[in-house]
Amino acid sequence: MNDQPHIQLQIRSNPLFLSGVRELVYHVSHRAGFSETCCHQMSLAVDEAICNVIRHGYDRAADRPIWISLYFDGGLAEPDLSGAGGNGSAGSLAVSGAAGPTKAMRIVIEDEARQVDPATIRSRDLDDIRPGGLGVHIIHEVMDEVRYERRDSRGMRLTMVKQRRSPEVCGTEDAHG
Amino acid sequence: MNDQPHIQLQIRSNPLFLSGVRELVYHVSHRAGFSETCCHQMSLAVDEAICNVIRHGYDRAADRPIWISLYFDGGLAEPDLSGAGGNGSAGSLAVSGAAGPTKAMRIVIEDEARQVDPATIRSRDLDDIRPGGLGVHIIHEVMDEVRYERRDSRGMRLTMVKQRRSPEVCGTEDAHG
Amino acid sequence: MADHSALQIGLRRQGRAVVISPKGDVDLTGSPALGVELRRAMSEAGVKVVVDLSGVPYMDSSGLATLIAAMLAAKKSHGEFAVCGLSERVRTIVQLAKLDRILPIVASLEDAVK
Amino acid sequence: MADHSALQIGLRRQGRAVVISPKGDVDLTGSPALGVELRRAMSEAGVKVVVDLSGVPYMDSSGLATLIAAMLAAKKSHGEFAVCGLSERVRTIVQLAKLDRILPIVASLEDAVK
Ligand SMILES: Nc1ncnc2c1ncn2[C@@H]1O[C@H](COP(=O)(O)OP(=O)(O)O)[C@@H](O)[C@H]1O
Ligand SMILES: Nc1ncnc2c1ncn2[C@@H]1O[C@H](COP(=O)(O)OP(=O)(O)O)[C@@H](O)[C@H]1O
Repeated sequence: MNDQPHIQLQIRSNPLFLSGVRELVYHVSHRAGFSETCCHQMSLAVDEAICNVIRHGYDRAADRPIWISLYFDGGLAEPDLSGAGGNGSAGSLAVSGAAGPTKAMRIVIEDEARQVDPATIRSRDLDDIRPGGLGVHIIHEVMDEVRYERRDSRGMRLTMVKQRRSPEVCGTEDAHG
Repeated sequence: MNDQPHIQLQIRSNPLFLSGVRELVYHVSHRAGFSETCCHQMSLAVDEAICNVIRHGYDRAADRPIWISLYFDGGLAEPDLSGAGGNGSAGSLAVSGAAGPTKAMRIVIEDEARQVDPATIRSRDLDDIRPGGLGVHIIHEVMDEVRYERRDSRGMRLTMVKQRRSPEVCGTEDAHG
Repeated sequence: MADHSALQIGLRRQGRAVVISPKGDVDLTGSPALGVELRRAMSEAGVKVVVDLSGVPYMDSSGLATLIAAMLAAKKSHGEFAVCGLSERVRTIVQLAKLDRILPIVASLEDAVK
Repeated sequence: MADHSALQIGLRRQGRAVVISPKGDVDLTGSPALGVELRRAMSEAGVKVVVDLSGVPYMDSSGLATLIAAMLAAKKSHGEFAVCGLSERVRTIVQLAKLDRILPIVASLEDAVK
């Protein structure tokens, strides 16, 4: 486990930022080799988790901090940039970016909101048809691991993991130069 | 001037992250009320600036830090979330998100790379037709203000500002409630 | 790149139906406006309210909650309600929430306004 | 949402032309591969090399540099080179770099392979 995230994002708890964060998560996970479906699922899980921090943690205040950290466990391909800049020199084919060694993506969402018992953050019975109460269920459905915990100082931490299944190498698998 | 950024992003200098950062910038600026063209321009400028940090600052090393801070000068709309969660209660129309009070977007890109004389970071004569040497020109073309400087400790800082012109309020301008 | 502007909501009559066509992402910022339009349309007696989601590339659970609220309100007032035009991506989240057999989803707008 | 997967590069012959069709964003991660394909295609004498950009939603200056390098190489070897299929967004960046009158841009693929 590598404890420096590859990407760390701090936003304020304004729902206007949701779409940007979703797209960031979608695109970086795609470049790390996850299938389109998995990328959509991860961006959905992040959206649901941030919505919950805004609504339940911060009572809809729009200016409180939320941290999102992305870890590519197993590492990440480093595209071969030789030949970029187009100065005509020979260069090998860049790693397509879809074929990274990434084994799993770990997404950690932290806040400074009120601390709650992690056991109270749970999905309801879906047979009871009513609005609301779907976010935590969706998060559990799409992610392989989901863990809520109190942070040492204040606030909560949500850790979500999605494994990259090997046949899901998407895009081209070009020969390397 | 408000010195806490609305969004702060730390990435490693891996070009695989470029697309995610572009999309983040595109979407948050769109929600802040910039026109589609302006959002494309800002995401392009950020792409070019990060490419330059990777290529010139870090000599294509893929694991060095780059910080991107986004400031919405003048503030940002706070969508009215009442009624969200769909519990059937009355709620006023949410601010469409396109009509924020944002006056300008300020984008700051920082690195820990070698420090260079800001005067050496400049566009070349475009009449001389050759590959390369276009990034800094593009950045100056699309942004209203561009300033390179040495950071106090180490590395460089690029500050770019884009004004939001008033007739460019895009999307709907629905009445509130 | 798809247009990810803030939600715009179209509204039109088609026969006995009121067709509500959100355009954009139905997330926490867009769902409240959709809820308002739905409640407004449903307050009129005798109409069938149809939500055409063909302009919605993305929806999260706040959008689902809004649709469920509308469905329950329609049941209560003996009104009619239908949803159509789901993209693959929106269909997936409906399925994740196990709502695919609960929401009145019809295959096409033509079927919906019938 | 458009597909923003890593760059895929199609290649086909059409008469005397070799048509190179990148699909995806031509940025710093994709440009090197495009450059390799361009140089490979141009190494063959007598062909016209056409880059069809209709599958490219986004390009940055590394992509422009790759196209300029190909244009200059074609000039040097008295080969033929053309670019077509620019989206609005790609056209804008070509204009920003003041390359719209310098790159051999043709209106359509049909014109390009003529
Ligand atoms: N970040 C959070 N902080 C505190 N409580 C939370 C958080 N996320 C979820 N919860 C709790 O879990 C419950 C279920 O959440 P969810 O499934 O998203 O449905 P809803 O938000 O509609 O109630 C919430 O009602 C809330 O009590
Ligand atoms: N982040 C940076 N750090 C150091 N030097 C830079 C940086 N960005 C640009 N430069 C300098 O400015 C010059 C012009 O950059 P640019 O217009 O992007 O063209 P190119 O990168 O193709 O040379 C570069 O050649 C480099 O010397």
